[in-house]
Amino acid sequence: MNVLAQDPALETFVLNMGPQHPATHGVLRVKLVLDGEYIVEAEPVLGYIHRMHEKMGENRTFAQFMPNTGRLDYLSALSYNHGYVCAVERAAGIGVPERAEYIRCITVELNRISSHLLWLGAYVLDLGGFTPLLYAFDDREILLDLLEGVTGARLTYCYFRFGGVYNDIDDDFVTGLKGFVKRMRTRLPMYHNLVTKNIILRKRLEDIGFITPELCRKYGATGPVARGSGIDYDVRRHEPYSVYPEFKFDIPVYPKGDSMARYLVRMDEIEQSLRIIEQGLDKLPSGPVMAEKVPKILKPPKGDYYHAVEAARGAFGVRLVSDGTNTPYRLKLRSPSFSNLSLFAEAAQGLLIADAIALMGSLDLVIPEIDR
Amino acid sequence: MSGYFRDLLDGTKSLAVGLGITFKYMVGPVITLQYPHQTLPMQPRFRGHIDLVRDPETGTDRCIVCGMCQKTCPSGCITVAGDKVEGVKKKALTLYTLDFTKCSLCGLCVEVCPADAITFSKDYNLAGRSREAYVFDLKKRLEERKG
Amino acid sequence: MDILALHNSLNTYLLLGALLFGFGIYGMLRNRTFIGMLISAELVLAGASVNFMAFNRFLAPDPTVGQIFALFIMGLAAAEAAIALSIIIAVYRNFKSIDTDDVAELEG
Amino acid sequence: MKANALKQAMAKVSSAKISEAPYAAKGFHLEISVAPAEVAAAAAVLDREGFFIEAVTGVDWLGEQAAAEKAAKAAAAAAAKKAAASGEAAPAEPAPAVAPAIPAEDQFEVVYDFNHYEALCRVTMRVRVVRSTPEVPTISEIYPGANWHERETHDFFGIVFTGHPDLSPLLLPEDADFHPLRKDFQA
Amino acid sequence: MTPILSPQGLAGLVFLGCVAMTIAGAVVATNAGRLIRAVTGLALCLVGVAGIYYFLDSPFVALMQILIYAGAVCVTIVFAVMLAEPHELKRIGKIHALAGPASILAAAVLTWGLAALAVKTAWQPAACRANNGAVEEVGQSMLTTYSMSFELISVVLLIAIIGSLVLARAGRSK
Amino acid sequence: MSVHPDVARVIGYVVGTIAFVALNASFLVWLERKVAGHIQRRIGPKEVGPFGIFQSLADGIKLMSKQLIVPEGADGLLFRLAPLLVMIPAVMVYVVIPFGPALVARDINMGILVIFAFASINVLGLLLGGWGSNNKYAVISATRAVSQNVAYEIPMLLTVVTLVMITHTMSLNQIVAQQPTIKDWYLFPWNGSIMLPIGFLIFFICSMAETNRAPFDLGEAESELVAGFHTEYAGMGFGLFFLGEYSNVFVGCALASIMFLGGWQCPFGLYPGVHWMLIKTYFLVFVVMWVRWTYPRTTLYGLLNLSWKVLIPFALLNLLVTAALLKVF
Amino acid sequence: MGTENIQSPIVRFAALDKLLALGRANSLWPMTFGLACCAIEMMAAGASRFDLDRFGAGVFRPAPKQSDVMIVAGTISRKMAPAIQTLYEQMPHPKWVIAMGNCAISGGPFVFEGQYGIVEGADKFLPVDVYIPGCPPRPEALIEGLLELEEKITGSRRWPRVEAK
Repeated sequence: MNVLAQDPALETFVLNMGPQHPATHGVLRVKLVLDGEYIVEAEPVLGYIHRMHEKMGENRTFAQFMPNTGRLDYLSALSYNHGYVCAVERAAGIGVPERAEYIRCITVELNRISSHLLWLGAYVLDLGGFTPLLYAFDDREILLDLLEGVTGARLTYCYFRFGGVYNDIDDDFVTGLKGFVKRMRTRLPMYHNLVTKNIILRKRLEDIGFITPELCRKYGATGPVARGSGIDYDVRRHEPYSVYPEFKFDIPVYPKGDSMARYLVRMDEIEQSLRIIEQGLDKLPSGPVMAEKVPKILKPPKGDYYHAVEAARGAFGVRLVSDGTNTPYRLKLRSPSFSNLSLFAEAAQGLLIADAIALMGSLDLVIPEIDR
Repeated sequence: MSGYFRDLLDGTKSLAVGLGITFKYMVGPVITLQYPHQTLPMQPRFRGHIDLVRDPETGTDRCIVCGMCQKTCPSGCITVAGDKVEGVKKKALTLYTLDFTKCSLCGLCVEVCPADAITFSKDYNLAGRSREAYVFDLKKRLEERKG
Repeated sequence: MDILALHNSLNTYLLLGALLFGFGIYGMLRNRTFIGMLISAELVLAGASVNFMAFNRFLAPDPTVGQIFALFIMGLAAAEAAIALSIIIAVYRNFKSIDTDDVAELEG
Repeated sequence: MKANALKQAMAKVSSAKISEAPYAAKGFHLEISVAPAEVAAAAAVLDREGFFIEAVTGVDWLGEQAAAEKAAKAAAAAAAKKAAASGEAAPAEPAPAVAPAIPAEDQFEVVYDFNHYEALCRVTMRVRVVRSTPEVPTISEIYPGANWHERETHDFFGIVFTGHPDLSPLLLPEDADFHPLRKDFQA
Repeated sequence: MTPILSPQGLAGLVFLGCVAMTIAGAVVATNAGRLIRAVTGLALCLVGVAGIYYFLDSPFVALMQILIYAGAVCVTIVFAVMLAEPHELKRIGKIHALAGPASILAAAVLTWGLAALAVKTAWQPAACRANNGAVEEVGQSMLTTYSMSFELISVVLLIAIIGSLVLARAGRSK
Repeated sequence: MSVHPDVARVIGYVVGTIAFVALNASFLVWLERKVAGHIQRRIGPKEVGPFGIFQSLADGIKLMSKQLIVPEGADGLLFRLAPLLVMIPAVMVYVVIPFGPALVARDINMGILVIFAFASINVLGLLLGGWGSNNKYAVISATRAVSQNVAYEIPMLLTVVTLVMITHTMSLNQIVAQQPTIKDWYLFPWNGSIMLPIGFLIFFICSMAETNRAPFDLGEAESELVAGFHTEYAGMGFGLFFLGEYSNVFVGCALASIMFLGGWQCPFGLYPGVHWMLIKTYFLVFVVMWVRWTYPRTTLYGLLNLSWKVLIPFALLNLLVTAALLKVF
Repeated sequence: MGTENIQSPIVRFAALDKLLALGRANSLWPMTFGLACCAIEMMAAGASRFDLDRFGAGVFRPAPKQSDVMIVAGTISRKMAPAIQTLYEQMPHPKWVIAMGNCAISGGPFVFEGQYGIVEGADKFLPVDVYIPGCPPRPEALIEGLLELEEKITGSRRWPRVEAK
């Protein structure tokens, strides 16, 4: 009808979401170009919590970098601990006793549950429901108490060591964990009744925020985001490490690619993690939790090494370039949320603000891990 | 059309179920720990800031001033100083400061200590009005704890 | 004059109606934007309604007539507002202005 | 095998050198080194083979030249010493086979990590550029996900990805003009 | 003089308040620099008019006035202001030097004429009233005597709705 | 000078109504926090006074003593006017609510209409507040609030019209008088139309949506729009919006209990009075809170879908069925 | 610190001041504002087990205009600092700042020679009232910090002191 009216630039306005905004889970900023409430263009702006992890990796020893890995993604710190120690162990050729590997897997899965629980709560909070967040925190507190009993910290663990774990688990932990698994089995149906089946939530998630497998591949999305698009990719199964081959567990995959699919993937993962924990407790061998011969000062041979683990948000990779000294020459941390967020701009086009928030929440972002 | 009514019915049912769940919790007990009135016992492995261990035999610290903790600390928050004491093999500790505001509670110092002279304290509820209050003189703290 | 008993006199209402009408005319002449003119038109209608209601109260043999007229005027005003506003929006879309003169200039 | 298929497909890219890496020790299966000019072509091959992009990053090899020269000198000195000790005349050809090639200038290395959703095949692609004019063509048109990775690499190393739509700082402040992961960076 | 602190006095006071509100609203509506303020003035004026209707023994019309004018028409106009003028800072343009005084003059003449007419005329009240003008009667006659106009009004409204939908939609690309 | 008793009564009602609105709203705030707390298995306000009952008082004192900021570029007049435009109608509607047989400030025979008329001004307040703040979030939120209000006014009025058809009166006190015991409540299908329970449901949902309560609190969706139309309001400006919201919730529930649950009448015919009115209303208010703390928020299109595809058809059906039944019987 | 710019009230009675202080101290609405790890512990403190709402401090407001206390929970990067400053300036007086966690106090573990990205402590650009050390501090410590702030506002402590064993 009219050229002017069809030019979107004339009817749009820019809305700045963040850097302090309740939906961005921290300090992400998203520049939205809106036409009414429809998003014409979304541009995430990063770097508000850039903490120089990679620089710090270059000027401290291998062991001294451990605490940093717990602060990359503070919600599943142990996965990142795990990825880092695995990479260094691969580089330095350190073996790990089996008991330690089991403990690692158990605690990592426990940490994954706590991360997914927090995501569940925060996601429903994004969608306007406050109560499920606090129910999720209930469960999480029990879990944090368990982990605190082992690792001494509630959130930013620094528990793994090259060649093992810091200290052994005790019977209290085992009985507590069994109780927790039992409790979670009754709580999960409650979450499904309260949240998943809720018509309001279903209307907000179903058929909203599609991500195609091709989009995942082009942007390198991993973890629940990829699995919610029907990509059967999980580092634990695909590229087995630690003692994961010993466990029977399923990789939940939902082919639809909408927000609901990603939601269901994570809910199912909680269940699978419970299975792994149970099996781990059953199979837990006795023995030492530290390898005997771990050199005090690590000097991996020259070259570069890569190790990836399945963190709560996707594949976390560590690329370690060693020059033969006791500090890494270059330490690249490949964080899953970085790739997962990068597809947001394309996936959010044409959505309403409210739907974009449902989409962003379903990516499960932890900003410090993106900004590193 | 039947889909419309099924949706309506299912939706209403799901809403009622949700209300039922929250009502059950509402009449149930609260789980709040009323902090200043009630407290949690800290777990044995809880990591507060580090503290010097008192040697039950000598009644003083066990530190041998080897400086390992200072060297190992990723954030450089430990400063140790000691004097050579005649006759005894180990050095005597004169100063042990911990800048807790830089600490990341990684526990590397405790792990590396050859003399088991430091341990985690159970101070979990620190809060104060100045930043300097958290640069601890651990030797002094040890002495104060005696009294 | 009893200032507190003004509400019992027909003239008060008629004067008020005339005043509102006058304000409406003034606003229509003075304003250059569509919306401003629409607002003034509403004032004119309000002035007319006040007159209707006043006559209805003081003079009419059937006191429902004026009320019904006032209600009809409201209905018309609402319809008018809706139409006028959609025209304004359409004009704005096309000419990026709600200024009456601008439209005239752009029309050619 | 995905690795073999990739090797064959990569044959079209003339400068690509593919070698297999010991997976258990290194954590990746294939190493490809490619000339800067053919990065996009190599990425297109990977794209056709269905790989997804994991990460792009850089490594600053500052001082490599000096180290290599030193090593070469040491090797030469050792050879000379050996020659002197054996009493024979110094060999006419200067470079012994073991001596590393001395790069003409210090270099940046851009490392691309690719992976495959179905097959277990991690691919590390390396590109080397000189430090003075660090320019690599972008692959963000082939892999839009590389956009941010390249921006980040530009932030940290100052490597310019030619053809990139927007190289403004991603993680660093908007007005940042420093490249913190360069080895000669001083805050 | 009616004493202020009596029911009649209080009513008179409230009436004066309504008149003041109406006039103040009208002044704001026609003279405000910003459209949004003009709408606010209009809303104020119309609520004042509603009060006046109340004094004219017609609470029903008064309430409908508030419901329709303040609640619907004014809100619609505010909406239009928001949609059509995002840069509210731009003031209403200057008018021609003569336009101001001319419009004042024209309006004043009209007002004066009407007022004179109103005051000069000797109005004859009706001898008897058919009914007391309650809501029931209004409803009755609306559906009997005036049913034709009632229908017409509803048709007009329907056309207005459809028309505005068509007009407002036409410009959208999606 | 002697004061005419009517004048004294008017003054008494004005003062009493304002005091009741303020106290009631702050009580509701406290109740909301308590209900929310217990639903979430925590305590809620506890340390300020017994059971934390003075919490709202403390909040009020604090809000009143906060600095007032008019944001840069905002229209100062509108910005200050908007909270009043929300608050004044919210107080005005209390005039016609019958709390007891005689406990009503002005029992005019068009009570329902008065409430709807004044409630409609509320929207204007939100709109002007949002626009006056010169904040994009506030503007988006205000437009949302208005489209929501307009959409839900239709089914709500249709339901009320249906009820008025049954009761033959718009006077709230008379409607209450028609429901002396529990079996006469207009909630039940045997009192005029089989659609009455659905009518109640529609009315209740609409009153939640009209007062911008969760799950319809799109205007204040903090995950999308920070704090919605009152993003820029500090101190008492915000406090007035807050009080206005709670006062509107109370009015909505009071209206529902008057129209469907017999208002101040005792369900069993014993001791009617203000206490029954309060019990019924507070129960409905509690349900509103309970709903708020259970569900996530809808989206704008979900909300409009509900209104246009579910509520309005059912309200129309309600109207037609009731009209037919009234004609037949 | 945070109270120096309040316009002086017209009536200045000691009792009124005290009432004001009590009102303010018991209604400290924090801003929903998390930077990093500590934000999760801040959420935990607001959650059922520790329940900040008992002290009237559970109303996390998303808008700075309506909040009284800014809990700086996490590392402040140089890119974020101006935004934090703006947010602080948008808060109406009286307002307070709590630096939660080591990063907010001094930059914490992220301070090293040659660091280029973070601000070493919130008190470099904000008037911090209460410091809560820890990495991250437990929720109890945050409650303790709020109680400390209340003590600072009212001048006395209404709650028992808890000695860590």
